[in-house]
Amino acid sequence: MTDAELAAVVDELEREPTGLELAMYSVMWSEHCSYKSSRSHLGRLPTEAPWVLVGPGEGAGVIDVGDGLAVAIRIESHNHPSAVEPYQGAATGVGGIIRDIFSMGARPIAVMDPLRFGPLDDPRTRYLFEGVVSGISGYGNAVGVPTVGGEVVFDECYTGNPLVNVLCLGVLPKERLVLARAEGAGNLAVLMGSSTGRDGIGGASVLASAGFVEGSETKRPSVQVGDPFEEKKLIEACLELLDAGLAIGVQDLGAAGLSCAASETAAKTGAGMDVDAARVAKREPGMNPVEVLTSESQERMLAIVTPENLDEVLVLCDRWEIRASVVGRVTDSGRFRVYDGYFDSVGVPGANPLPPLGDDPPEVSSDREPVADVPIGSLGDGPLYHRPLAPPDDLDVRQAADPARELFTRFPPGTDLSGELLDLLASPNIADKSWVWRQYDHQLFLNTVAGPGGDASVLRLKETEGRALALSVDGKGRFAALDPRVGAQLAVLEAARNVACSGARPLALVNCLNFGNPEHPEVMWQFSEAVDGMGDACRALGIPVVGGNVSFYNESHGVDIDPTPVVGVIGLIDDLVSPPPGIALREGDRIVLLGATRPELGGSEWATRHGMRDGRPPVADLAAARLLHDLVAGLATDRMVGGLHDCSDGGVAVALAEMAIAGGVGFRVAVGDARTCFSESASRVVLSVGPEQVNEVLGRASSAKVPAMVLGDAGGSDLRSDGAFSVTVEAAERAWRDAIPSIMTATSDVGY
Amino acid sequence: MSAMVGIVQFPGTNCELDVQHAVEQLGGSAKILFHTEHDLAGVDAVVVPGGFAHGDYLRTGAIARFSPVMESVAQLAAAGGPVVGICNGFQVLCEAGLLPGALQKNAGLKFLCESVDLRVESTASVLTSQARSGDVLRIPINHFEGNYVCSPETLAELRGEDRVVMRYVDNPNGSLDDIAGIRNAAGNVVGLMPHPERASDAMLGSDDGVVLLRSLLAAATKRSALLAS
Amino acid sequence: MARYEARIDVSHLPGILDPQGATVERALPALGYTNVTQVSVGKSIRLVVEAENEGAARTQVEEMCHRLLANPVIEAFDISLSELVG
Amino acid sequence: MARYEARIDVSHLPGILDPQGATVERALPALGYTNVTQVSVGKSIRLVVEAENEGAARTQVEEMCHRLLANPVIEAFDISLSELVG
Ligand SMILES: Nc1ncnc2c1ncn2[C@@H]1O[C@H](COP(=O)(O)OP(=O)(O)O)[C@@H](O)[C@H]1O
Ligand SMILES: [Mg+2]
Repeated sequence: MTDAELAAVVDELEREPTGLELAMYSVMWSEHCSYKSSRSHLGRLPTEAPWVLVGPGEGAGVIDVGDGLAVAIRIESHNHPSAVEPYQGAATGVGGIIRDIFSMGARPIAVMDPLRFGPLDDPRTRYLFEGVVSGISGYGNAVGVPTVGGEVVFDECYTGNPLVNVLCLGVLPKERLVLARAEGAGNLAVLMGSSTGRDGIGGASVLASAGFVEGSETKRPSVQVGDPFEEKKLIEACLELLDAGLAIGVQDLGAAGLSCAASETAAKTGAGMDVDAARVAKREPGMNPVEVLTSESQERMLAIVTPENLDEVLVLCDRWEIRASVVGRVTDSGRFRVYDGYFDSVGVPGANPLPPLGDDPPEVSSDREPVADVPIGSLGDGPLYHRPLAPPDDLDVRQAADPARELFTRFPPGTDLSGELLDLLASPNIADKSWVWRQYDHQLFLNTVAGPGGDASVLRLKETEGRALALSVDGKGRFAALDPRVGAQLAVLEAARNVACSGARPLALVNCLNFGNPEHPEVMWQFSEAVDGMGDACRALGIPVVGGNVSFYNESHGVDIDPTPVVGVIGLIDDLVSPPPGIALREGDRIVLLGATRPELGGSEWATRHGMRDGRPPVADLAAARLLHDLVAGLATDRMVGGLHDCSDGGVAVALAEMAIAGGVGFRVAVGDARTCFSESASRVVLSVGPEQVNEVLGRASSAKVPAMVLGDAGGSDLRSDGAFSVTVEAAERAWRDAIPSIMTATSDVGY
Repeated sequence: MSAMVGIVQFPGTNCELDVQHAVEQLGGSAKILFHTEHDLAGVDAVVVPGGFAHGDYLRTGAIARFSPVMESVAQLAAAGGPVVGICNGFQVLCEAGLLPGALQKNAGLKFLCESVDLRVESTASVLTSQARSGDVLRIPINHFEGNYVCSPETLAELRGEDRVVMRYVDNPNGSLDDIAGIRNAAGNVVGLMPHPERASDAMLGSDDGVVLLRSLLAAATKRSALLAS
Repeated sequence: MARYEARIDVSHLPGILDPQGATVERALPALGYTNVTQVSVGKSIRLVVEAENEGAARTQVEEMCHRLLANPVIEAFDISLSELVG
Repeated sequence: MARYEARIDVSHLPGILDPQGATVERALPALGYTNVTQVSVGKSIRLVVEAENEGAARTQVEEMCHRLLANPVIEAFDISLSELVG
């Protein structure tokens, strides 16, 4: 906490804060909890649409998907904890995001995990990659929420600071929607779930709001261990509570623990809240109120219940074998007060309870003076910063480079690019990710019509007549480094394009904004640009932003990561009668490319593999994108194609190769020279079209004003582009499939 | 009245509603049996479904097998009633001693969620009566502990008595003798690691599991008729 | 009544494959440890039991091992007890 | 060169949640064991190492614990060594 912030606290209280008050303000006013550097920018994002039931600012965004059903969605980062302890960091990230979803009354049905690491040739990176994936697998599978898709990117800028983002989606009958609200003086706050330990104390502020120094011992005590079994029971108990109408609201305990959860629920209604630290079940004896109120122990929820319902609530919790105790009471004081020994076990204030077994009697129990007493809104009303913005000094120089020109000199027309293609397919960024997602239960609930491995994941909604959701997560850090505004737009375009490929129309977007140190004006400039770019793209496509998360201080040794806005787009398919076409090429089909190809190699995978990180990112033509998405969604819905695939990393050559591998069939096409083979021009989709449907497809494209070109035909056992490359499907598949497993097994030198 | 399949739910179980959905899609009836229940009233067959009963802590199935409901399941099994354990349910049945052997961590020490090919080896079980021996079914697995082990004597017995119900065509987890599922001597108790309910709808990629679920429904119906007469 | 700390070592029965031990053993040479063999990974359980005397404590812990803490089909166990004073 | 058997006991650092231990502890009363507390579940690793002498063996096992066998962020370890004869 800065001196100015401390002065603001003294102003607010008109006295010096107590130790507990100071601790609460310092976690609640941390960057992580208060968004003090980002709030002034986030207002520029569009958030409204008729189907948005709950926008940003609550536990999760909620949208109406029809048939009486709503969907809750949210994304969060757990970058810093995962850098300290990858398994538990990732595991508790999954646990946290799932709690956000069921606290809204939604049953969590899917997780997605956009991940970023340094290059895999570094042993520490392999250790982090292995640990993070096992953590997501270990927690997600056991808690019973399938991980249906995600993203893995390897780039040197993440070596010291990996990114672990997790998205969760839940469904709920519209009438079960609850907002975490504490209303009605005399109502009780019941703490459910795990006991409160010293783990994670100061976690939010310490880990997420300061630069991460590798191997820093001091951060270790705050490592939290996830308990997916406890969380599974909490999901069932909380949903049953809400179904039975036994709770007015439930709130998860996340960053800043009980101080945040208890004060926030009451602040939203203008009520007050008294909390008794002595009533909180503690894991270790001798914990003081500061530790109790700021602990970030996992798997805890706070339910607001009426005194009449208390017994039934306790019985229900007992049936699910979870601990539950009254720890607070709603008041109309407008204050957040913490006592240490004030309630009896049913929440009657003024009693002098026995301390929990093993604890010494609280020293201040008898005088019943609060150990903290603050205006309830003030904790959540942190400072607001307008930090200085400035583009990086080297931006002009970086943008002036043109890798296309240089690569064209090195690989003039006529060069055999077969080796280049195989090398790209074996790049961990492009290679098969099934080593990752095979470790995730991606099928639970029998909804997964299209799981990981294609463009968007498609989940049917069994509760409806044929509705389905399509989901995709994407981030384009390298493009954003070259132009954060365009990079953010390209991320939105790619996610929306993936969703369109399954025949869905986009409904909403959530974002996770991973940036460096906000005290660097370059980082704040990148942030501001990215917010504007994202806003523009969302407006152009008509997609409201229903939630987000900001993660700053992603840096190591003073070097910031590339700005990495990650987005998740959710789309709706109205009537899913059969699985969407998928990405496989079909023998005998014609191959059609939609969208315009330009020699755009700045920030591309191919250029990066040749050591060129500079240039300009591809153009993000928002209007053209919208036309393409509408056309593609229609073609997919009407089953006009046998297969279709979004064209992104590695360009059209890689997209075609992936389609060939999926279909087990080769192709013969003409895609031009190196610049067009591997260009990453945005807003392109490759189609596999039955010969009898080609004319209609081309006709539809032309009336939609989308450029379309027949590239060639599917068939045979070779991938061939005249004058460019020729490799067997088998060789391509081997390069693509073996890359990650062979790195991960040949070098099982992982250690702590 | 159609036969009723009871599906056991321990804390941590997560496939109970999936099994119920698949059974109901096939026209069967199913209800959830909470682990604290002693009484299987009205149930003609029991499925112990997949998931992570009690978090899989200590050992998979170790704590679950002491649940009150398991006593009744053992009685049903002893009386010849159909009892099928899928994945975590298989692990629970082994711990409970209703099936021999145990399931250890996969040889690769990784959780595996993928479709595998299974060869039907024995049709003398409530789960495979409608399949043909030698049929190859494509059904997803979803486990960390699917690596079947038992003593050499037990293995000899399983082989000698045609009690290996299904084998992996391409062993994914190091399982002894490629075992994916086994049965008791009478054939009314079966455990298997793969999830037939996940292969019960072409929309999800495969309906090869339907023949197994139909076999189970047929066994339940037979038992219900037997009890009625 | 006295209190005893039990430390229970649960290991694989001989002849039962130990996938974790095998994996660790395979990983060691890459880390430069070429002189390590016979790696096995089991469980170590600690608990405190209240009993009349050490004999009673041991009997109970043994029973708990047979019933719950170890699986006799694949595991062996070894118990060491020490009295807690104060 | 001598051969030593190392028995390594890996346990949770104090204050770090042990969900397995807690779950086992909660299950025991239903089995009739109401006198058991402080259950924790850790790992027990055995291996055989060849070394010049006990000191060298211990140094190496300690290093292996730090690097691979235990996770120093959340786990503590305890090594006991005994020389194997013959
Ligand atoms: N971390 C991950 N978890 C789960 N699925 C993943 C993960 N990474 C990649 N995938 C899946 O692999 C497929 C390919 O990923 P990617 O190459 O990022 O797709 P795209 O380029 O179309 O965005 C997708 O279906 C994606 O969901
Ligand atoms: Mg894609």
